[in-house]
Amino acid sequence: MSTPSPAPAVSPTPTVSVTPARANWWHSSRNRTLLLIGILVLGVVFLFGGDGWVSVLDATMVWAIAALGLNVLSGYAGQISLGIAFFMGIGAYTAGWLGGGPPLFPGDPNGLGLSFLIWLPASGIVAALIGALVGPTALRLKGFYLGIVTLALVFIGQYLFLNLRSVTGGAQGRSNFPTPGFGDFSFASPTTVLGVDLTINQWYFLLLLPLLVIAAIFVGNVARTRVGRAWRAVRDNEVAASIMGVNLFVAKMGAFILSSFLAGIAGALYASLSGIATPGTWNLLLSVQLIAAILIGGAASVWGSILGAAFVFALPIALDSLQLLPQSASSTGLSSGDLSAILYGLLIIVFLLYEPAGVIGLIYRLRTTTQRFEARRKGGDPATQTMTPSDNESQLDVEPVDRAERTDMPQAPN
Amino acid sequence: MSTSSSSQTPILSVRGITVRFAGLTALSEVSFDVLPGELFAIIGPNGAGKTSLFNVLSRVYRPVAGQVSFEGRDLLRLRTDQIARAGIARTFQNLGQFPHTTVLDYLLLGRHSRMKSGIFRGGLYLGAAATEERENRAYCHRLLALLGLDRFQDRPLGSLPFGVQKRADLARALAAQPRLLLLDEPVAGMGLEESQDLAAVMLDIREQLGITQILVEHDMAMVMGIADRVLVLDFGRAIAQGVPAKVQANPEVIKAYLGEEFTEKTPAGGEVRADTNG
Amino acid sequence: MLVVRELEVMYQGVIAAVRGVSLEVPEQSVVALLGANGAGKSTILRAISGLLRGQGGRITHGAVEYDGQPITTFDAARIVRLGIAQVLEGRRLFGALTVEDNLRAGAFAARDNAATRRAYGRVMELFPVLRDRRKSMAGYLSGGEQQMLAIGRALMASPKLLLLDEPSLGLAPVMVQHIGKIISEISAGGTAVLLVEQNAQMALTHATHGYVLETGQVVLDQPAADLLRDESVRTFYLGLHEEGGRANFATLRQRRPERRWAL
Amino acid sequence: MTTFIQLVFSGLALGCDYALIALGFTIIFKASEVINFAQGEFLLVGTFVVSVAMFTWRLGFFPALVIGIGVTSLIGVLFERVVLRRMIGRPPFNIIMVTIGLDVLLLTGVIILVGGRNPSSPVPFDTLSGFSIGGVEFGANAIASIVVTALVCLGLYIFLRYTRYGLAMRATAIDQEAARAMGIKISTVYALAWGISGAIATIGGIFLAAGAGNPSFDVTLGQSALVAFPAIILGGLDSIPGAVVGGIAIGLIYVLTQGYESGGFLGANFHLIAPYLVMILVLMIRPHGLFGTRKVERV
Repeated sequence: MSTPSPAPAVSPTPTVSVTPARANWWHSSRNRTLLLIGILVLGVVFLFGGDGWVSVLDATMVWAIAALGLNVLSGYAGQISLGIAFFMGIGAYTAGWLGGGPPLFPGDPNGLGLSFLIWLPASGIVAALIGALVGPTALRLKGFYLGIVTLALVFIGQYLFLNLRSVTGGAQGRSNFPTPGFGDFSFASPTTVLGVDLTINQWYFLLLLPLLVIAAIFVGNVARTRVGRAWRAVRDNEVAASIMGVNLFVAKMGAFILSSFLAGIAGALYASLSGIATPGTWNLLLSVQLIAAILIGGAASVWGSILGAAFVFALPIALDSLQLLPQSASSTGLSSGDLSAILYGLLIIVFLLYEPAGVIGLIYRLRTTTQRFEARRKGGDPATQTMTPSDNESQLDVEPVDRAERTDMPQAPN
Repeated sequence: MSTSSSSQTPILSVRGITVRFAGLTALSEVSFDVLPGELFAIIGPNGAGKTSLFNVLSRVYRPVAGQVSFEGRDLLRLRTDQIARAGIARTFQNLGQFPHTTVLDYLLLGRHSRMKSGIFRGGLYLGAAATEERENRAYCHRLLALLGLDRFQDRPLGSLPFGVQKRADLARALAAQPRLLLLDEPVAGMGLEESQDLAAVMLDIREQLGITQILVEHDMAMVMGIADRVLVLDFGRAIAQGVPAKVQANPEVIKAYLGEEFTEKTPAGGEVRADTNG
Repeated sequence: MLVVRELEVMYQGVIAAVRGVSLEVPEQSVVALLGANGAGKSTILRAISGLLRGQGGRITHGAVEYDGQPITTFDAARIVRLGIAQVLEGRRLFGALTVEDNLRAGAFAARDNAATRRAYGRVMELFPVLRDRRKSMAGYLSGGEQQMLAIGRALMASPKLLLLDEPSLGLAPVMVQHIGKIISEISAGGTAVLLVEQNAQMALTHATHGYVLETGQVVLDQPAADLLRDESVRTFYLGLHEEGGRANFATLRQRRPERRWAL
Repeated sequence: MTTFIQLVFSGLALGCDYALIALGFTIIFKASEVINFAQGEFLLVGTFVVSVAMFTWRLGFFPALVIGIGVTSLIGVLFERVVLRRMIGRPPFNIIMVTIGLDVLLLTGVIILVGGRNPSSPVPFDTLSGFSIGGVEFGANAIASIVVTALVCLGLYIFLRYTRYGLAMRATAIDQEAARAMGIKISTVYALAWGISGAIATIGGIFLAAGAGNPSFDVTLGQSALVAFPAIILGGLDSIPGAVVGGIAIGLIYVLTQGYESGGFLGANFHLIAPYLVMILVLMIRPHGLFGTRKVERV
């Protein structure tokens, strides 16, 4: 075999062509297109889909914020965590304590009744602070050990939520979580605007969509710049990353804190939306579902987090609504809940086996395939078009990213 | 380039470094100086301790004894990640640690210690953070063009031929604008043309950028061809150091590489400096 | 007995570790495979023994034949049963197991107890030290003892061909000589040896034939005695040679593409 | 004092169940570096099959046990062969998740078959039988679980120490490539590990199901196996004696805290987190557990 000569002869004075630096998540045309399509679809459902579907979208957007948080820690920074449910719980109870009103039921703890502008950020900040507190201990550990310590965090959380009755309401739960609003206006009351009757769910939608977009753009920007690069380097090889100047502690703690912050916000919104939470709400299953969401959607990808949340949380409801099977689980035989559980278990296995980059990787791969097909029809493979004839084509041919993977979390294109 | 007899102050000074793992001595009392702008090579048979020495210099291993000073600073007091900021960059012997990282991102990762923005500023991507990102991208583009890597910039490392990956790794180390560059087997596994090409880059770096380079390499033809001075390790000990021609003729070195019998046919070593014990 | 034809090996689909190597190991011979680190020697041994798979490596071209039978596609277990045993570089003992358990593991592929007993007797004959240390953990042996155990473990499969990777690595000169003698004894006992070595002197003293490898290609192929005399071996190891296909790097200082480093 | 002895005995019996569960994890981890999150559901499936065999098909305890062990081992071996083998070399996170996927499937499968009712606990002795000495109750099944755990440990020891495949498993756990060079088939070793692990899970499951004299069990049985995590961390993921010691220690901690927590300042359910707190404490001091080995990361 001939030795490939990868480096072209360098011209005496290199002509430096500087392609525009596209670091901003928003500046990628693909992201903008996807975002616009997304908003369009959402808009249609919002206006014509009926209240049930809007409520499904609302919940999905909350899960998507939580999934973004988990993706920061596990997808980008590569730290296995089963503890996201714990931080969601912290956020929820912080919101309840700061923003909650008088007890709705006997046994409900009192709330301070503070403004939405305080309790929502505070729920993220308190979760982040607790993340900063446990982080140094947890992040000393790696791989499975970290996973199991964060598993412990979920159980410790449930114990605390059960016993700190003055904030959580104990075993029977808390039902006076605050609803967002400004002054006299509340997102939780149906109102007519410009002749359109907006339901509570639609009002929540108008609040949650911008919040999700902000969170997505923020995470996307971090991921594309200095800190995000450091996270991925830490995920891929800690020693090599630190030799390149990445402070491992700072990088991991940053991811842990941002992740806890987003989880806290999501927890607060979830509690506000559903109006009740018991200690059992923040259980291991919740963490596992979120992990499934980012793996099915696409690890280390903003779109993956959002699509994954839709797959894991909205799909079962969509299946339910088709009413193919009895809903009840009290008799033997297949119920619709069982069907979605089976589907979800199978999806995890099938995606991890055949498309570790998740749904977003699948989309990306389809796009590359169609592009290649198009290009081949026009003559010439885009992957090799730019190569000089001396290049060894077979060696330079692009292998799909997900196939080359060996040592780390699959990374979907952003 | 002047050699060991120079009166220049060394940029890196290693004194009596000893490294042990579970009873096994990987390095024993190794001492040497590297002068500013020098292309210094470390050679030795398999298992002689070359990579261990590199791992001491980049603070991955902690020696049980000895000192290392870089530009007058005590290197052993720094954390691994502070080494980059102190002005030392290193290439890796094994590639494939970052298969999904694109070439451009890899170079930007190399500039990590030269950049500042944190989560908050990066996430908002306004003002200083955006400017910093743009400027650093532009810098990396120029470096890529210089090394003939610009057309690979958006390709994940894992999809590139070995030689290009090696070159990208060197570019990543250079992106940190180091004053000392540690090259861990830069041409291992490469063909002749690729090796020569990279050797030429090393000479350019030395002459035009004035960056001091320390090189661990098995390709003797290359080492002897381009290095200013050579340190030979065997069983964790420094058995010789000096200019290539003298080291090649040193009987200790020949013995270490070829075994006893070959030594007899070698002309006397002349004035080779052979510090057997540090 | 063993014929390797135009072997090409790629790692991870991108790194060409071996680029068209052909070599032969006749019955009962000792063949030395020399070359610097990274030249592809260990890769060739792994390609023969079927251990490439699981290391991310793949034979992309060429063939390995053993007693006239192509074995390129066979898995490692089948190749061991055919009579080819490999001693990996760095000994790779089961450190937490006793010497005896290491030897038992070596006999895993052996077909009958009688053969295992014979092999055990032979190993004890070759390495009497191991008898005294039967019950010790392999990890606590000295470097030389570990190398003997590694060789002994491979011999427990009663191989007809032994692939030996860097047996002198990290050993003191006296021990290197001893291992050299053992290699001669093994081949005298009817087992051919394909020996990968950095210590050219030791290898060529005991070998019948030698190949010198450079960046995955055979550059010298001669009877061992000739190689031992040949100056070119020396030059390969010490980078002295200026001809023979390898261009002189020293001239790079004068002749190299001009490039202006303006950043 | 009577309470204390009673609690220690119950803790020991429970600890033996945990030890069996932990052994199942450890055997798989040692052979293939996979943490099997579905281990709890192996327990559930095994116990469910034994229960069906005993109470629906009216088989005796031992034939039923053999069927249960057969089914769980088969699921383990199939999963290894069909799924895990293709995941070799993938990141640990993905491997954990694949086993979680299996966990969901197994759990749902049992839920569909069980429906609303709880299956009876399939134990060799009547759940209430036993004897008492000086006010301390010694349940027959609790004694059986201690005896059986001891026998399983002994059997495992003999298998690993004296048989050809036991040696192959130990060798593979230390150095996979060197083992392959000896002609050991790694796939056989993996299949063996999953088979043994499934068998042990079934045995652990039936005793855990009977627990403190429960006549029936529900589908959350698998979840209670999560307590084996602190046990294996305590013992070190890759140590077989560590798994046994860790399991017994966690059983004792669990039962003793449960026995003494009522009315205390620690609040409700402290026993659920006590094992985890002990685990975290151990990890703070020894990040690789009490008996585990440290891995070196390389550049």
